[in-house]
Amino acid sequence: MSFQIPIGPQHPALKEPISLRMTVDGEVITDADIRLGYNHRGLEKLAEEKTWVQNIYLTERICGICSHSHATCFVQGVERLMELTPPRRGLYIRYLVSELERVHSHLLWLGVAGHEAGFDSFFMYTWRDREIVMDLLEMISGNRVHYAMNTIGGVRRDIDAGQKATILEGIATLKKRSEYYFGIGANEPSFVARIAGVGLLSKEQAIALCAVGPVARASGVARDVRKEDPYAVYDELDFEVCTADSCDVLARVVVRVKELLQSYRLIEQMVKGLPDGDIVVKAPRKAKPGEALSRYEAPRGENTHYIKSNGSDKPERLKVRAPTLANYPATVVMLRKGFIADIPLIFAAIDPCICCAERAVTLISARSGEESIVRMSDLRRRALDRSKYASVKGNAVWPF
Amino acid sequence: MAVLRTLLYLLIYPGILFLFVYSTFCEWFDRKVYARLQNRMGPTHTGRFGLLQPIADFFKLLAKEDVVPDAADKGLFNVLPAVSLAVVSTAALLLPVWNFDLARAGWTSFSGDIIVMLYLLSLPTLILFLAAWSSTNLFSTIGGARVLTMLFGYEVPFFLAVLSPAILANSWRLAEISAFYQAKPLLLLVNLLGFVVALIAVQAKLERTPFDIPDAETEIVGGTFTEYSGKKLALFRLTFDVELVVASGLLAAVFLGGFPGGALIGFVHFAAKTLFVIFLLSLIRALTARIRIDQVVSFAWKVLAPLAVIQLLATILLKGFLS
Amino acid sequence: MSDIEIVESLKRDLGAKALELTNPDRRRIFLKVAAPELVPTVTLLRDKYDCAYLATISGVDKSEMFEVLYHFASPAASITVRTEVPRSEPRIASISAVIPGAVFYEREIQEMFGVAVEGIPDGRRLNLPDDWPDGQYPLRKDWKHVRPEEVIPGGKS
Amino acid sequence: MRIAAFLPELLRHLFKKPATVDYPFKKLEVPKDFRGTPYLRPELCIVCRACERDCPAEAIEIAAVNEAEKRFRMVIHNDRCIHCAQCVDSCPTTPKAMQIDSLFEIAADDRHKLKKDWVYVRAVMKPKPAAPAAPASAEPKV
Repeated sequence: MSFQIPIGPQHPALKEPISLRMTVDGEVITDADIRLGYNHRGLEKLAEEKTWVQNIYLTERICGICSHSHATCFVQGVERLMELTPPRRGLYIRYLVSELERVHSHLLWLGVAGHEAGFDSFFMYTWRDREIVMDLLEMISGNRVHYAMNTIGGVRRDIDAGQKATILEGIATLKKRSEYYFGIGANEPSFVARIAGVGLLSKEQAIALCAVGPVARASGVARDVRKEDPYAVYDELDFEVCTADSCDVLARVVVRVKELLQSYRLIEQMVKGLPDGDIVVKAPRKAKPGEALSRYEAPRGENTHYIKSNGSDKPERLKVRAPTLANYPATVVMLRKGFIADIPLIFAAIDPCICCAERAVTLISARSGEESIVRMSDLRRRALDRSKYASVKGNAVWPF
Repeated sequence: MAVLRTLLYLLIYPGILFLFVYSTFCEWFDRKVYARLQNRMGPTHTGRFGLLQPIADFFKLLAKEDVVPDAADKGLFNVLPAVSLAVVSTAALLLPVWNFDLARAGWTSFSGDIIVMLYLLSLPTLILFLAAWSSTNLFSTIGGARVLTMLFGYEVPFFLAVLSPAILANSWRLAEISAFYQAKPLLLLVNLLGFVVALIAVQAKLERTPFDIPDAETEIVGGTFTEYSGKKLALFRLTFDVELVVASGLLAAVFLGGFPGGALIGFVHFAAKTLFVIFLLSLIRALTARIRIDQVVSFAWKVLAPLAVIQLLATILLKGFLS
Repeated sequence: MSDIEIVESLKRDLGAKALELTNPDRRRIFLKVAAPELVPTVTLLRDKYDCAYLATISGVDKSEMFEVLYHFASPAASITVRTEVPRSEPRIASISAVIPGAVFYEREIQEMFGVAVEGIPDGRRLNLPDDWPDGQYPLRKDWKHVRPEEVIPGGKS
Repeated sequence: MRIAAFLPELLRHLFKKPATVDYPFKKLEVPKDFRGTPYLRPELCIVCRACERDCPAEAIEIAAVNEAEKRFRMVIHNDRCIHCAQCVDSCPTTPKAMQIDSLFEIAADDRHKLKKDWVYVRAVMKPKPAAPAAPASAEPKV
């Protein structure tokens, strides 16, 4: 018996709206299709109407988890266009925050992977310890999610000696905890049974489908912008590109945990080698006409921003490529021949971050199995009809 | 007088009211232990230590809108939650904590009541499957198929594991089995392997991690309960709570030496032993990830069933040796 | 390979086909080819320059022409291939036979700029809704979004 | 592979204090540099409109009430504010006329309640020229 099940746009396994259409035969997936557009905000068009300064905050809001990544990628490009060289202390703080963000994102992902596999204790403990790095970020930047550290020509906030000590202390704890969680993740039989051999993506497929980030590295493709195209401070620092060869979800866990440990090394080096000096240089309001291609290794893979300037205080064109989009074609391949139970794990293994929009809803009629596209207006009308039939309860009143 | 007594028995103690209170308390205990194992708080604010939280949840669900899908088989869909609650409550009446009098076999304690109990504990699983199937949702349908697939996995090891102590005690009556082990507590150790098998099977029966496959929310939304809401969902949740009490009571009666000492002390034994079993179940829940349906079946047949058979063989050999 | 070596090598390989070849920044090479030369150039880049990884495809509206940029990256450098198609007849060949991962970006270019990608295996819309009117291409410069008057629901009006 | 690999860690925490905070009843401290809600110190504002120009969310609106009296009205639309504190960075006066507080429980049931406005007379710039718009960290004053 073959039938289609809709995963999303609203589904407990998905934190953001996306529609995965699975054709399944019993418990086995035979085909998968991805539909995007539920979260599209027209950001590239909007960026053309905003000034360079305003766009820092706009790009920061492309994603909540890797907010610093997009803003940094954008600012790098704009600094190239304006021919600015930020002071070295500013750069160190900027990339210190970006490594802390990688730590927070990977720990978050580790917890989510546990939750998708029904391993809630693992989820609770990794997220508890993720609070350490969240607190560090909060201490440095003032806020937990949108750090707003970047400005054109440097960073906005300095760090002092006390904060440096706190960061080193927190990182030491996290290092111990990460190694412990790696031991748990690799040893708990029920968890390993769920992630080993699931969601295979061969090296050839990963290269052909242009996969990026931990997904590519877990398939043995050593693709890391920090090494390939070392921007700013990364050619002065010592770290390794982590890869794994088993090409499954387990490999993606391994790669991410190894990257965590590399990030701790990077953070220690940056904090200990933090140069003195200014943190920012003054930036002009306008950029010269020209174009820049900015690449940045976000926690999920490579961010690419193409920025074109026409000489005014606004960009002519800003093209944003988030890593998740690059990994979708690979996801479809990974999902095929898997089990229904593997869908959340495989999909979560690319660490999806969904940003796109659609104003139509697909309904599948339970009786006939026919699909119908319902427009938003129809849906609203149906909801109104429904509320008419429902017994009148009056306006909800807060009981207390 | 007899009628009044029976009514009291059915409605107050150990009937509906007591079961409701005790099973919600057990849910609270389970949730609190689970939360503490995860370094969380668990229920805190409703009642002292959040003791009333499960009751509050129950009444909250009762007050919610009750949606019946157009495509559902309405008769079955509506009636099944009540049936399942009735079935597990009936099973609860058979526990040897309120009918420990060996001499007088009544309608709640008779030879063969352990078989009836096992039968009544299997019924909710079938009811869940029917409920899932009658709601005609895709996710429910998958959940229902998973319920049945899993049933074929854990049911046989569970039966074998529970029956081997009965064979050793040479009785099919729960009260007599308990009394046998109360007389010879050392023999309980023989059944340790069976206890472990039964514990894991009960975990699967109650659909708790690592066997919460039929209602795995990250995979198939609500699974069997996707279309259930309001009162019906409340009844299903209560069913699971009561089933938790009954299953842990059964394990305590068979493997942990029952509840000696009359109505009062027996009840203390009952509370302590069921909570111990529930603690173990919570621990299993916190320790593992959810496994896949194919892994459940292969685990049940490749590990659990052989272990149960070994237990059975050991029991039979020991019995021959003892006589 | 250093940037200069890549540029020299590309000059040798492409000859007159390379309409413009610049190296504005460290590890950034911009190459311009005519639209019909696109697929052979991409094949060359993939096979000889290790550019199997396509970062993205961006489009720019230059009023008379649409500029389509293919951002490739190899471990040595990021090579951007740019090509132009006339606004009056916007069509371009699909490179998805050479780079299978390009389909999503081609779908995006197709719906956002209205550049028809010929030979695309999956030509559905990517981001835009199903009831989006045909012939509306939001990233073209002449497509203007009029921001509606802000209406705050509830409360005093 | 170990069976029950997580067991020691779980049992160790069984009787420990939970890591979570009983939020509405107990609160964690807000960090020093927290970016809360922006507010205006009208006696310092020279109406240079730098904040209005740089605000990414267009949440600041300055309008002249009476040009002759140099009387202005500033509205901060906190329902649009994204709390980036760029207005504080852009503000050229010393001390800064734009400030942020460290309140975080700012939800309201009506967006109108979030809008704050000030009507004030434009301040005269001090003879000493204002400090450059260096985005140094601004200390929030509560």
